[in-house]
Amino acid sequence: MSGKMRAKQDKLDDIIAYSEVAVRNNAAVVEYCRISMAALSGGTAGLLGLTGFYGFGFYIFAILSLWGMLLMKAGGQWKKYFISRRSLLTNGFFGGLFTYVLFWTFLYGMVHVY
Amino acid sequence: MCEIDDNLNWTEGRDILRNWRESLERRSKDVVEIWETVLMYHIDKLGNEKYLVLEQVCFAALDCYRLPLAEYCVKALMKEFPGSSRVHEYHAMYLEALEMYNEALEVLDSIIKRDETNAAPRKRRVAILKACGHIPEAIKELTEYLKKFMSDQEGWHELCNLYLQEQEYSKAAICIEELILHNPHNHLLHQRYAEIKYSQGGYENMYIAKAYFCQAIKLNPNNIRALYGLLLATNNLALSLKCPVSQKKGTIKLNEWVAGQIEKQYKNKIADKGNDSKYIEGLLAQLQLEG
Amino acid sequence: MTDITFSGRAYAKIILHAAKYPHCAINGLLLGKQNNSNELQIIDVAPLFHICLHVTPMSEVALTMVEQLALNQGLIIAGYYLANENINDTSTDKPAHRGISEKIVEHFNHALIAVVDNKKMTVGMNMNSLKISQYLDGKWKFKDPSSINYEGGANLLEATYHLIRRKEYRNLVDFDNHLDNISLDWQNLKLNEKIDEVLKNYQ
Amino acid sequence: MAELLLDPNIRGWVFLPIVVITFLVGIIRHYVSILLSSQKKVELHQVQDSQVMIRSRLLRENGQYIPKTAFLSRRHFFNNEETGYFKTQRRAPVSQNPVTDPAMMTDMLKGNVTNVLPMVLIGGWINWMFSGFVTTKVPFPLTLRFKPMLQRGIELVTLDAAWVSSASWYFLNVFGLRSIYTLVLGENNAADTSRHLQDQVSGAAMSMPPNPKAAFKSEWEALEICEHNWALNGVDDDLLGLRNTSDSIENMYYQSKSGL
Repeated sequence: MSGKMRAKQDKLDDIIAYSEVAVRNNAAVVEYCRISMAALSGGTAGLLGLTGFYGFGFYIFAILSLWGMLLMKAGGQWKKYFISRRSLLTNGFFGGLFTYVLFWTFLYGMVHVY
Repeated sequence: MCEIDDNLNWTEGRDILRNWRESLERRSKDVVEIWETVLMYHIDKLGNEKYLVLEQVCFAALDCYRLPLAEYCVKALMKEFPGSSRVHEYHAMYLEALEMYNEALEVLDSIIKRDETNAAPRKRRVAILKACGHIPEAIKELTEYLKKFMSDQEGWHELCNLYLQEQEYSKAAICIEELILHNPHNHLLHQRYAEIKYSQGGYENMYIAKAYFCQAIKLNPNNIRALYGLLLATNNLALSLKCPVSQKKGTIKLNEWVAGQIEKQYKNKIADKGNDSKYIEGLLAQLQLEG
Repeated sequence: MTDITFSGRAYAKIILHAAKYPHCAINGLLLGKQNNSNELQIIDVAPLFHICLHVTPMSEVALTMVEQLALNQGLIIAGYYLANENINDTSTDKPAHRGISEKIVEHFNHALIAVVDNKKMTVGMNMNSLKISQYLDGKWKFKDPSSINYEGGANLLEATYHLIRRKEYRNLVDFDNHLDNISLDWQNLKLNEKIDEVLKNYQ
Repeated sequence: MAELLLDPNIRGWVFLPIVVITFLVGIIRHYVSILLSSQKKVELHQVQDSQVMIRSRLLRENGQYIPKTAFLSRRHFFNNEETGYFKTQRRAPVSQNPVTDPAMMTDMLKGNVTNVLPMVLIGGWINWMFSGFVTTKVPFPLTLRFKPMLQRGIELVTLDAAWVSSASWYFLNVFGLRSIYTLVLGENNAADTSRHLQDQVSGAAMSMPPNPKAAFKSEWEALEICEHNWALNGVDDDLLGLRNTSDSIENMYYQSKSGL
């Protein structure tokens, strides 16, 4: 399927038109998921009492699994929804990290420090 | 069309209206119906959304010529926001519905005076002229408007329709060009442009029409209007005396191709080959060239 | 002086078409039969457009298709009907209509133009809302409403009212609908049956 | 290093209150800024200018989709030496000096009131109210460099860098909660939608070039060098070449929203 589509697009001088509204909407939805994911995984890491590199590893794991889930949801036609697969993974990495660290620290402090 | 449930409660009604508001769906009849069956009795439970709903209902009521309802909405809004130009605009529209055009124009002028950059009342002025049947004046007003608000797509579209009513094809084409600049990947615009060029007639225009029909088909292979249009355009081109021999062959080939496409479309869509397809075949036979 | 008769089906379909698109102009073709030289019967109509009446390509396609259909049924394209966008407007000489009606006259020189008088389209449907002119001696002449026969008379109005009440206009398919989705049937065979049934009940 | 044991009362009276206070202050700030935001007064010719800019940019970008004559006549309208829009319209540069423009002053003031002031005030108050507490510990090791950042208000040389003081905890919250606000306030927000609608009414394009003269000049230059290659050349051959594949139902116009 994708091969056929590619071939067709080559013939059409690669005209791919993106609907700007839809692209923005998709980005907003993904951003929403990412923030939620960062907060939730941060909370989990704090509750589990992960420290040091385990905690950061958990963040990487969370981000990767979110990426996987997004791609699974989009199915084979991820091209229809997103412009690039990699930017889906890397965008907002550090913004999410901040939220993650905050929640991690918060729950870790609540449960394990006192 | 989803039918409206008879016994929906007010939260559901509110959510439906909110949905339509956000997706800019008009559905005036349904809006009025929802208002009258449920929301009317729960207006105070809506909180801040009350005014948005009132606005929506007001618009819908004007659409359906439910003047008492529209009056009620305008009054309620006016009471809450006496200074808002948006509400005054609804007031003007209500006057319009009563066919009190001069009064409506006065209200609109006062809004424009207060905020010169407000585009909506200027457009309403055009609408009033159109409602009075003064198409040339409406065109003049709209061009004045577009000189100031040059990237208003809605305005260009309306201007195109007005020019078409006056049969001024070349000017209408300019308006569609403007819209194509905004949305170069909208196949409907390409198709409309081609149709206008086709109506204009002449070899040059027919050639352009052919190209734009092709583009519309390229953007959406299922656009049946464009397929038919291309069929007619190639037919005309090939029969034209001005057509150079070198191009004739390609045109005929395109004509054959598009005839095949149309047939395919009908075969795909119509399962039982009723007598409908017979007429299509007749049409194709009449329009297709001998290759 | 020719006698003009409108069948109930033709009248009902024109009104339904106008009722389906209250916000825009519509047009369509009258299909009829000329028995002897002075009797013209309008049997059926073919609803055409509502989106953009002013460009020609699709009208050409539609005219060719309708002609084929008419030939098959032994009818001729006997005229043109329209409803203007503006509620007060019953003029027939808009440029958009002129072109197509002249085309019809070329083939049938006693062609009719029927205008829906928007003001008379009331909920009760208690008035006949068609205004008809005929092409005679190179000019469009307005016909006196009393000189036109409608099959069914007052019952026809009743029947149309009933059809509109049942929201039957939602099932009407014009040529524009057909072009949007070619699996829709612009000949309205199913709707014809329903209309005939209703008309029979009101006889 | 010996493990530090904190009094659970610190948790109840310092650690949690700081989180709650920062969060609520953020939300209040959001609504106050909505309350204070004023419709910017725009001159008619500014709107006109911005729309002209949009139009000429679109002409440059999508000009290849319209026939050459149409493109040239449009460029003529903008760029013609005697009558072109960019040549004849003379605009005085909009004053950017906040002192001379009272509207600008109030805008700046409002920005300060909603953004900077609460930060400083609440920060100062928290510093005064909860000063000197060690509130929590970050669950990862940090180098000594972070000590001044995380242990503001506590001057203990021997304390491990991972411990966080109350003032620093506040700042951590301020930065970390930002994305949470978008999560909380971006959803089904009545105040948001109404503001959105108001924007729609008063003209779509509000972004004005600060200096129309310079903007016109650069746009004029860009348009002048813009070439026209009709994109529809050979589109019919494309179609014929596509004979095999074009029956598949595919729209080039990706409009579908993701169903996430």
